[in-house]
Amino acid sequence: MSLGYCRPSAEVEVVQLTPEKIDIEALLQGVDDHATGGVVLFLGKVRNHAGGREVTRMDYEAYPEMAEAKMLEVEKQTLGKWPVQKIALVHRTGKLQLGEVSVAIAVACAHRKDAFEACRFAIDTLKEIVPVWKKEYFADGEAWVEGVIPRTP
Amino acid sequence: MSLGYCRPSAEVEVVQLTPEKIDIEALLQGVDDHATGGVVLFLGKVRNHAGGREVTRMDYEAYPEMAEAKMLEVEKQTLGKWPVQKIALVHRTGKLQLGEVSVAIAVACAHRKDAFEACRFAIDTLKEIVPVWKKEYFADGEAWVEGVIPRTP
Amino acid sequence: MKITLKFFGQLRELTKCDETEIQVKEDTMVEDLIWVLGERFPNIREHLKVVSFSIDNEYAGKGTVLQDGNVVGLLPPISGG
Amino acid sequence: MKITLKFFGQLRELTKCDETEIQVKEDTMVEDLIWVLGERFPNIREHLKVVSFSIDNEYAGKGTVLQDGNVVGLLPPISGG
Repeated sequence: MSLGYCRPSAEVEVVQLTPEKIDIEALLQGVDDHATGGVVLFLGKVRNHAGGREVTRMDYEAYPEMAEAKMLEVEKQTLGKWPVQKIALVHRTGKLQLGEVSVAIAVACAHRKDAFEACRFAIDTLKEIVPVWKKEYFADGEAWVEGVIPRTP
Repeated sequence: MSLGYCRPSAEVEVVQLTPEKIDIEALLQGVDDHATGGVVLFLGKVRNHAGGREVTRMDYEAYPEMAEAKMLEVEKQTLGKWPVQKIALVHRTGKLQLGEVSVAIAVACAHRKDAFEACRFAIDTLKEIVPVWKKEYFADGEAWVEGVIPRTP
Repeated sequence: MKITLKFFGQLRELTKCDETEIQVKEDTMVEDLIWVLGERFPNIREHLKVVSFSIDNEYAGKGTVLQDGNVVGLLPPISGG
Repeated sequence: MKITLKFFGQLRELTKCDETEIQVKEDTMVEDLIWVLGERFPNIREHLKVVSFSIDNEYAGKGTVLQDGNVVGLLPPISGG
């Protein structure tokens, strides 16, 4: 019997920091794999409210070289904890309008349970270690979002 | 201050049983909402292995009227447990090739934790109550997938 | 009275029947169908042990009393998703 | 010796500075920068209490000794995603 569908190890596929609109179709193509039974995609979007105030738009700023290195680390940590077939992670920068996607993470696994857990771990970890900052704009002002002190090794 | 972004209640948006390729882009458009901070999309895909055997394709059969009614119930149960802004659920029927999407569930919430939990609940519940059956094709034969006795009220 | 039976998945395949109408007596319960069906389709007797039933697109307990015109689904263990 | 400082987010805005080079003595530790920076940019003193540091794109503990040519990032609490 052919065991050609077995993969020796997961692959780090995509890490990207981009000022362009995130191409979800391409991201999902990037994690396409015939050994996959479940794909979980997370999209972070610019929401029209925060802390009870109406938000009108959002700016994202990154420390680019370090952010990409830390995004890779997010993938590696995720691959170390779950049997992931493919993973892709894209974070956007610049001025975003309401409803636009700021971050997208796609995780493909043989089983859905792993895909859900791995994807959630990836976004949680991204928020803990990737150096990105966002500023909210309100009808009557603007403010840097209160962040978290990064988790360091 | 405008509270125009508050929604009185979640909406059941999309339930579809279809023999056509599932349009992910349209599904994500269907849950677009400016009050959303996080979208979780689950895709079930035809996998090339099951129980140690190589799978070559899969057929999906549904009890159409009842399946759509139960898919609606999946959404309603989900909306009853999490603060969901929008939810969309599509299940495919017919002959599917490896890598094709058999089921897609998109859940949009203000917060990502809710979106992850609600989406996972929705696919778990779908598998417990929606009358769909699948048959696996191997290089050397075929077999109906061993299912679960549906959870009934 | 008359009811419609609908077969799905493996049961449809084994009975070579998508749908059929049968006559049943008043006060027939869902669980009585197991015996009726086992007589008519001996090759699904084993499967009837784990079959679930629907009446008019809703799951029905085995003690439910059938009504004239009911559409009864014979549902093998499900495997969607 | 010379190091490069990079400012981000609110710190970049408050200092009106993206990047600058400064001279530091041998054996300067990351935590010593807090004092140096507080002198040069009094309006970020409060923020320096919660700042994290990177050296050459990796988080650095406050006790790390700086080397000539290091690129040091001043990172306010992060808020990506």
